[in-house]
Amino acid sequence: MPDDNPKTELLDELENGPWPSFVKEVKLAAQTSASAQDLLRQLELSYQEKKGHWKHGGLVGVLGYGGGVIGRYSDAGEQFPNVAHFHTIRVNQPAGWFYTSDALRTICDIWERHGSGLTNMHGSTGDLILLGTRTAELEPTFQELAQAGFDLGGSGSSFRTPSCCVGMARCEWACYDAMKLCYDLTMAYQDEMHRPPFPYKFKLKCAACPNDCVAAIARADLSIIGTWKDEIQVDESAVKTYVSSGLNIQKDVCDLCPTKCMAWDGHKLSIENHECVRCMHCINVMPQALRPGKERGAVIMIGGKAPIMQGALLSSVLIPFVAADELLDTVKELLRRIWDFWDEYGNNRERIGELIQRVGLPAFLDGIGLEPVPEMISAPRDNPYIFYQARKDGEK
Amino acid sequence: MPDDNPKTELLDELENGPWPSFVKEVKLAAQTSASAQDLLRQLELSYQEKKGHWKHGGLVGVLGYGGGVIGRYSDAGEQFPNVAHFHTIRVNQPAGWFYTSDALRTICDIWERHGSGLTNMHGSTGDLILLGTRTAELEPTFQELAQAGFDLGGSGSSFRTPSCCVGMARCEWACYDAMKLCYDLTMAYQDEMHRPPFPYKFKLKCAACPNDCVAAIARADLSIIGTWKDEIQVDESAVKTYVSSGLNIQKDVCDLCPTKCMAWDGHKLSIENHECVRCMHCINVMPQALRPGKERGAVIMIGGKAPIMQGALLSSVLIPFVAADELLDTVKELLRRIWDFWDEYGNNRERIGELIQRVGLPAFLDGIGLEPVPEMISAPRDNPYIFYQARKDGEK
Amino acid sequence: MTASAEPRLTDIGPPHYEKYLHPLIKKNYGQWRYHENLAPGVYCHIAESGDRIYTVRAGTPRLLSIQTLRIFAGLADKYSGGYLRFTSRNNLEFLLDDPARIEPLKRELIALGYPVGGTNNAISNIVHTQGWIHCHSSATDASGLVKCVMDAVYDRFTHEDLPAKLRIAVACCLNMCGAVHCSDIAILGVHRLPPKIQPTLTKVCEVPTLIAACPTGAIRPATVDGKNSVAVVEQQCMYCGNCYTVCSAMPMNDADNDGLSIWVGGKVSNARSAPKFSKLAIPFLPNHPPRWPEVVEAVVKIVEVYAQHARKYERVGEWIERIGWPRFFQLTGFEFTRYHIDDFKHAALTYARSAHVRY
Amino acid sequence: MTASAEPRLTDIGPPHYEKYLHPLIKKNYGQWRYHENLAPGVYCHIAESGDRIYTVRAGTPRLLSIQTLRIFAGLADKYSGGYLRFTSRNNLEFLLDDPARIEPLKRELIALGYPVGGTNNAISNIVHTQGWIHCHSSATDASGLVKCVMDAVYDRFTHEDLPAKLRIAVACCLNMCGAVHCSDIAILGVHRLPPKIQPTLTKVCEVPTLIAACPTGAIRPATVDGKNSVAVVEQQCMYCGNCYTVCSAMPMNDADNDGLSIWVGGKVSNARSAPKFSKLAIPFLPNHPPRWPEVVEAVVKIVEVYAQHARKYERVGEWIERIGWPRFFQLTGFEFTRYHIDDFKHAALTYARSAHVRY
Amino acid sequence: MPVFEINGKSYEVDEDGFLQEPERWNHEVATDFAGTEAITNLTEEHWKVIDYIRNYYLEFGMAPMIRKLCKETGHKLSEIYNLFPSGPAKGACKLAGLPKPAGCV
Amino acid sequence: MPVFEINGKSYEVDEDGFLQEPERWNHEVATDFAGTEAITNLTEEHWKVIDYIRNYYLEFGMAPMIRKLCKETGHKLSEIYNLFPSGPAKGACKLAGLPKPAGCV
Ligand code: SRM
Ligand code: SRM
Ligand code: SRM
Ligand code: SRM
Ligand code: SF4
Ligand code: SF4
Ligand code: SF4
Ligand code: SF4
Ligand code: SF4
Ligand code: SF4
Ligand code: SF4
Ligand code: SF4
Repeated sequence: MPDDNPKTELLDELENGPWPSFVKEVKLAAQTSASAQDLLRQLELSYQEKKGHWKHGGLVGVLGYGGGVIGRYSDAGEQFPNVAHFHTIRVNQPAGWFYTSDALRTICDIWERHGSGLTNMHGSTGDLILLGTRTAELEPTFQELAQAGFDLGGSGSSFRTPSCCVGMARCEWACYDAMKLCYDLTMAYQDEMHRPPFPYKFKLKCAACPNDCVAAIARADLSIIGTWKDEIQVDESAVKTYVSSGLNIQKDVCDLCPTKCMAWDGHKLSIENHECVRCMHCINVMPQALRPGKERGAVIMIGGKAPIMQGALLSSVLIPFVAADELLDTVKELLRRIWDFWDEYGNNRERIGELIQRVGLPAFLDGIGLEPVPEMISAPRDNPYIFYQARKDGEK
Repeated sequence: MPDDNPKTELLDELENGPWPSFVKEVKLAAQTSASAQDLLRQLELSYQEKKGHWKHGGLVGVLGYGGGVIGRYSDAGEQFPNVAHFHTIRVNQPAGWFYTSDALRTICDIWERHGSGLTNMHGSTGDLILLGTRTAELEPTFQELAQAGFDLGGSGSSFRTPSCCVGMARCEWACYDAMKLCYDLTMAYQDEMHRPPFPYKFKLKCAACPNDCVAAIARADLSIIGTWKDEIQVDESAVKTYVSSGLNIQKDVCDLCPTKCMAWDGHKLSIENHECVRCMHCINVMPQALRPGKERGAVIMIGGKAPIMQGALLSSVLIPFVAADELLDTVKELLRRIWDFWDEYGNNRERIGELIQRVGLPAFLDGIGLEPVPEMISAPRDNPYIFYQARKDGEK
Repeated sequence: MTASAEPRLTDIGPPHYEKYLHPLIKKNYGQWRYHENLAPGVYCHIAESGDRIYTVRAGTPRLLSIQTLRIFAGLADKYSGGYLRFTSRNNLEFLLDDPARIEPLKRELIALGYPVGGTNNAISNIVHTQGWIHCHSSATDASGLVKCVMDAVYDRFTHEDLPAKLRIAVACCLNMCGAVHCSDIAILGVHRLPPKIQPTLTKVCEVPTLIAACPTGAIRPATVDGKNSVAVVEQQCMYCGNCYTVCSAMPMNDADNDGLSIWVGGKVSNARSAPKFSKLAIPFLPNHPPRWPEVVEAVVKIVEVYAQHARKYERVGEWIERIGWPRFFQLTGFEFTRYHIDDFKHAALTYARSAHVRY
Repeated sequence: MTASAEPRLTDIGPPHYEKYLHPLIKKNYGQWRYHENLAPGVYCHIAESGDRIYTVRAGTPRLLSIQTLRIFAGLADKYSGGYLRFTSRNNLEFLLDDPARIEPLKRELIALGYPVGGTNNAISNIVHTQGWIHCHSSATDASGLVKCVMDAVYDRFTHEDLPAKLRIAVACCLNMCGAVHCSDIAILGVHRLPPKIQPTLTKVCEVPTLIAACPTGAIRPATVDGKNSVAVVEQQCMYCGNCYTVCSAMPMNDADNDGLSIWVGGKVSNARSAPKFSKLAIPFLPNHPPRWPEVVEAVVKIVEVYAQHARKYERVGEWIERIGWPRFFQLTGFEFTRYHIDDFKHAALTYARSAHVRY
Repeated sequence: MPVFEINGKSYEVDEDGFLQEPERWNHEVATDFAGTEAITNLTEEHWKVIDYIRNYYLEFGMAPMIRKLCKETGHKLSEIYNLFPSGPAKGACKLAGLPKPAGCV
Repeated sequence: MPVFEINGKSYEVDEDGFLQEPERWNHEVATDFAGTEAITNLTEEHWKVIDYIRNYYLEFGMAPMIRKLCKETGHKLSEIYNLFPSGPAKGACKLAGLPKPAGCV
């Protein structure tokens, strides 16, 4: 181990203050890792110069896989030879980010042998990220991980590592088993995850209720958002308990219901369930009194993404309701059709949401064989530019 | 007068039913007008064939004017020689569409001498429309109208005939004198109205309060919508009278206030005026109790139009408030700048609203020398594609 | 014909409105205090001075003969001191200072066939356009449709029993002369075939203008007989007719394929909610003159469902936003089709971008 | 290093989550009845069976060394039977069956420097990205910004006294890895100069891909030394960096011109209102490591104004929609500039299209 | 198709009197049409406008926009109306032998 | 710039070993690079893929999209990974002498 301690005046400042410090973490790693030391040094330089020092992404990986590793080289490799290569390995996290202490230690041990000793718990997509190693270490790291039961996640134009909320494991509102669905889909598409087959990345996230604790709607090409079809389950006496312990049910619940479909007459809460849009607010406020209905499943939404390149998209409704026990089959069939269409018509680096924008939702629905339903839209078109389908002359 | 009565089996059906019949009107005119007779015949043919019989618009007019007449020829001129030419004359209506019986009769007499005897009271833009005459009659009709104090309205790429709501003439909510402003602007831009100088049409409408009884927001390139800046005037006792005569003030007023800035405690109506968006609803419901404030003027909005060609536009806020007595000058100065910009940058057949869309509102504001204010937008941008203005290297 | 004897007059502008104002209006101009709705079609404005002006409103077909205008003039002389006006929706208004004349005027109007009403929460007159009466672009006849629809909703004009104002408009082509795009209910004439390019094109049209006129870029330059002409990529054409507007050699009219679409939920007032565009309710109904039964039935259906389900003060669009579009289609029984889903420029913003779903 | 001795394994997927579930969770899986918030960072889920699982949540910097991970593992062994998890916002959660262990665990976490909190109406951990730690595109450092901002709003993590949840995100470039575009407050690294085309371009880049990558069409084909290359129309460039993503010869980083923008009012939950995008609050603040005082000040300002003015349950975006954007700018004192007005594709839909104005 | 006859010549025109045989145009044709647009005598100023429009049309296939016409000929719009009482579109373009312009001039 | 040396020849490459001298490429170069991508022997099947990619690149200036590659060479994606263990982008494109592809194959 090199023993000259990096000089990091600017970074040292970030060890002050109450929030846990990432600088402290890098320094900890630097006790046993030369690359963590050089990382500190290079980062200090970036702080001085207000400029990053990484070169444009590399293309490295493990045999038989087309993704799972983000190649990275320093543009100051001579100055900081231990981060001249500093590739990141994306490890597919266990669904719900549950671990045992042993599992964590196993990962630590492998990473101590092969990399910088730094991790992200977790990456924004959901992967467990092993931050920084050399090309030669990739294959050994990968195989040791595999022996320990871990595999790589996605990168590039692949099916990206799906993620899910904690769902049934520890949440009373889960309308379907998000962790199981996430796991099953991950297993079903190992090939698509590891050998990028698509025009661009494809992300999938499972949130077991409309609170969407995994931000699926904003970030996933396919979002599976739990919901229910029947009536909110009400425990009258618990409602009264909330009220008597100070909840202003009119103001804090009824008035904030987006469709105003709840009424409180001072004694009884009534809900016009067919007006309820399943927003969760009332349930969130009174978890002990209200619960999602019993006929549970999910709404399937499509097309969420960040701004590049035609602007960010929020996901939009594709199937308004799929019963919980039909989710796996339905999603698989749906993915097959969506990917076929995308494969056929998608441009290079065009996310599915952008493709739908480009060809129009009606054409996309035709392509994947879904009937249009009004739940897919917030309102019908307001422009009269209708592509009436071709009629032959004389025909009606 | 030709005396063979047109056979109009299909049209005759439209003399039945309680609503006043336009067919009856054409038949009335046909009593004295050969062209009205042929119009009936041609229209009957259209009803049989489900197809119009007018040729693509003509280019006819009166000397010294580039607009005010819509040229029209029949494609069945041999069959219906009296509508072979059937041009329409747009006569600039008096502001607010007020007439005396004499004025109406004067028009009728002129039109009896020179045209079909048919009119539209009024066209959608607001003109008094004289429906159908021959090219040779245009100039004499025009001059007789002029002698009677009437002039032509706009057509083509001109300043179109402005129109306004009844405003101060008969409405308690008028926040500025819409009829006067409409008249003054009409007089100020006679040249722009009669000699098309623009890339495309430019419409202006004056509504003296946000009820917008002249649909300005949807149809005018420049809309002047009356509003007030200070507090709604409240007559407490009148409020109580409404309530005691059965108005459910909570449900019908407070709950429908878009910003919920009104509260009724059973005795007193309180308004958080700085939250009020001047929607008019509460005032509409209780005209005897509530009135617009005393500091009156208008919000100036820009860009409304029908769908051709980039889709319909609703007008958007350009100046959030102009005091009533500054309106004429402000609008004139504004029009000068807007038209200069449009002249410089507008494409052929590009409405001002579409130009703003194309170059972006910030560039347009720069061009006309207005500062951006947040009232112009419903929300700031959500995409990060910001055209930061040019900085030289090194500069901050 | 004497006009030519006089010196030629131009740019004199419209007559000054003051000349046409009832003396009571001139006196109380800008000094009105409030108004009362006395009966359908009749209202009274009370001035700060205590003066009262009474308005009687009657429906007209807008297309009026000079014969009828003279009758109106006569009525004005008889009842309102010769003062009358038209409204922004082509209704006729008599301005009376004597309330005793209201009933006689009403009776005479009704006897002449001009219904009194259209005020307050009524269906007012239909804003409309030229149609086969005068326009080259029209896919239908506007006046005829108006007559048929108003016959069917006549009682809604003479009564004020709707939840709120309901404004109908008709336009005979996508140019939408009028305010079809912001109406509670709109009837819009549509073409459904691409333009049929005529051989005269090279003589009568400006090719670059024509190409620029197509919103979807369906018109491409082409050479015909060695001359600059155009071709239409038919799949890209959505039949807007803008090419025809700029070039007579691109006619669109087609008896079998022209027809009507129905739109709902627009408004222009700022009352309560912001102004809204009308949204597609029915993509296509056939042109069936003289009575257009399918169109009339559809409009009546919307009006009745709205009257039954909307809350007080709720305009059509506000009502639908509250209950949601799926319910609108359920209640009316209208079919939801691919055409309802926007696929023009801002389409993606009309997709349902939340998990808010009603079941 | 023994891995190579074993047969090569591929496509085994992640470990099955069941292996890592606390026995009480396995037993009550899908059978939770409700939850209670016991204290900031501590909650309890009660199962139909009556079983209770206690969660203690602690903040982490996300970037964790194996040294620290081993400490966490040790804590789990000591307090929670070895079971722990991470949240979707990079917090750490220990799962306890014995409420008596909550306080000792909290104490030990706090002593180690890991604050307990982030639940309920708190500011939770900041979702963020790589920054200068690992990414080539970054206009700033993500981890550093997070540290500075969390130091400043620390009490808002350990207390739950905001009107509603407040979610902050940082992304170091316009790719927005994370959920910056839908956050209550977002800090976004921005470039402000066009890419500087490198001579190596013709060797290292696919020119057609590069041209297609520009959202505004600012990249045009050009011939350089007889080879296919590109030129950038600088007025059309809005510095998104997508060209650099596909072509290393178009670097964007620039010490003087890179910096931060601040966005507000986004959300992803469907609670009450639909999910929303974040909107621009401050177009540019300078990059001032190591403490970014301007950024910290701006975020604190937003948080404090929000805390003071919003109603209970109102997320930042819901609050601003209620009071209107003009008031937001007044209350925060942020300047409203031309940059706030959208001028990208759907810009016109963000204009104020009604006469609804507050004064 | 209507025909416009003058001085023993006849021209194919549309209903509005616009020449339908673009290839036949020359200054003589313009002079023939002048009377239909209330012009008694074509001056140099007229020719400047006519030739500008004609050349623009030959180059771009359309009539120039009004602001361009004014800028390039140095005339104010009112002056153009003085020269061509029926206006630039109906008057000047007709004399320049253009098809009926689509709303530009 | 790094250099890749083999059999006495040396090639300019980037960090990931992609050839930076496009004009030098020929089958021999491909053979030289094969070893770096865990390929011992270039078969006809390999050449089919390499040549297709190379020709596509020469025509369009970019690597083909993966679905096109599979369609045109008749290989399933898994077969391409069998031929080129480091995958179509890193393996096949490198042997075909392309610059590092931008996310397509
Ligand atoms: C590591 C990670 C950020 C982090 O610190 O957590 C990350 C890092 C990068 N992202 Fe990302 N993205 C990461 C999650 C995201 C997310 C969030 C998510 O997946 O939920 C998004 C927004 C959602 C989305 O996909 O739309 C995201 C949107 C992008 C984009 C823009 C995509 C778009 O369509 O707008 C790019 C650009 C691209 O793909 O070329 C990108 C590209 C990149 C690249 C590969 C840089 C590049 O230009 O090629 C970054 C590599 C950084 C490095 O050197 O390590 N990254 N990226 C996240 C992945 C970790 C993981 O696997 O768990
Ligand atoms: C642990 C976690 C799920 C996971 O699988 O990791 C989680 C867990 C819970 N969430 Fe969440 N949410 C979690 C991320 C989210 C996210 C995603 C995000 O922040 O990126 C969201 C969407 C945020 C947004 O809209 O921007 C989210 C929106 C909610 C909401 C809706 C809040 C709202 O009013 O908009 C609730 C309901 C509530 O809090 O009343 C909720 C409620 C809950 C409950 C109470 C559910 C339950 O009954 O167990 C859980 C405890 C929450 C708490 O922190 O008080 N959770 N929750 C995530 C913790 C993140 C963290 O460490 O802070
Ligand atoms: C007569 C009138 C309809 C009516 O029956 O009332 C009318 C009739 C025509 N309009 Fe209009 N428009 C009439 C008011 C409108 C309005 C309403 C308004 O002005 O408030 C609009 C919508 C508002 C707007 O301007 O955006 C309107 C939007 C159009 C358009 C589409 C403009 C656009 O930018 O989308 C065209 C097409 C064009 O300009 O080339 C058009 C074109 C036409 C033409 C000239 C046909 C054409 O293709 O050139 C029509 C002549 C019909 C005829 O033969 O008489 N007309 N037109 C209205 C004028 C009467 C008057 O002067 O009072
Ligand atoms: C006469 C007229 C103005 C004119 O200069 O001609 C007029 C006159 C009045 N309008 Fe209006 N409006 C007139 C067209 C409009 C229009 C324009 C249109 O329909 O094309 C609108 C916008 C309609 C829309 O949003 O689509 C309009 C939206 C209103 C509103 C707002 C209604 C709402 O809740 O959205 C009010 C307030 C109310 O009725 O409570 C109003 C109120 C009034 C009042 C009560 C104002 C007053 O105090 O005098 C007048 C009597 C209205 C009545 O009919 O009961 N007026 N009013 C127009 C009569 C048209 C007709 O014959 O039917
Ligand atoms: S998304 Fe719903 S089910 Fe999942 S953890 Fe959040 S609140 Fe629970
Ligand atoms: S879930 Fe939402 S929409 Fe449904 S009743 Fe509760 S608050 Fe209202
Ligand atoms: S717009 Fe306002 S002021 Fe004008 S008539 Fe209508 S209600 Fe009265
Ligand atoms: S005018 Fe509208 S916004 Fe203002 S208080 Fe009345 S109802 Fe509310
Ligand atoms: S809507 Fe179309 S067809 Fe009807 S008058 Fe206007 S331009 Fe003519
Ligand atoms: S009808 Fe409209 S879409 Fe079709 S070719 Fe003509 S301009 Fe283009
Ligand atoms: S946001 Fe940009 S700079 Fe930051 S990690 Fe993602 S791609 Fe890299
Ligand atoms: S930074 Fe973005 S806008 Fe500028 S040239 Fe590159 S891709 Fe185009």
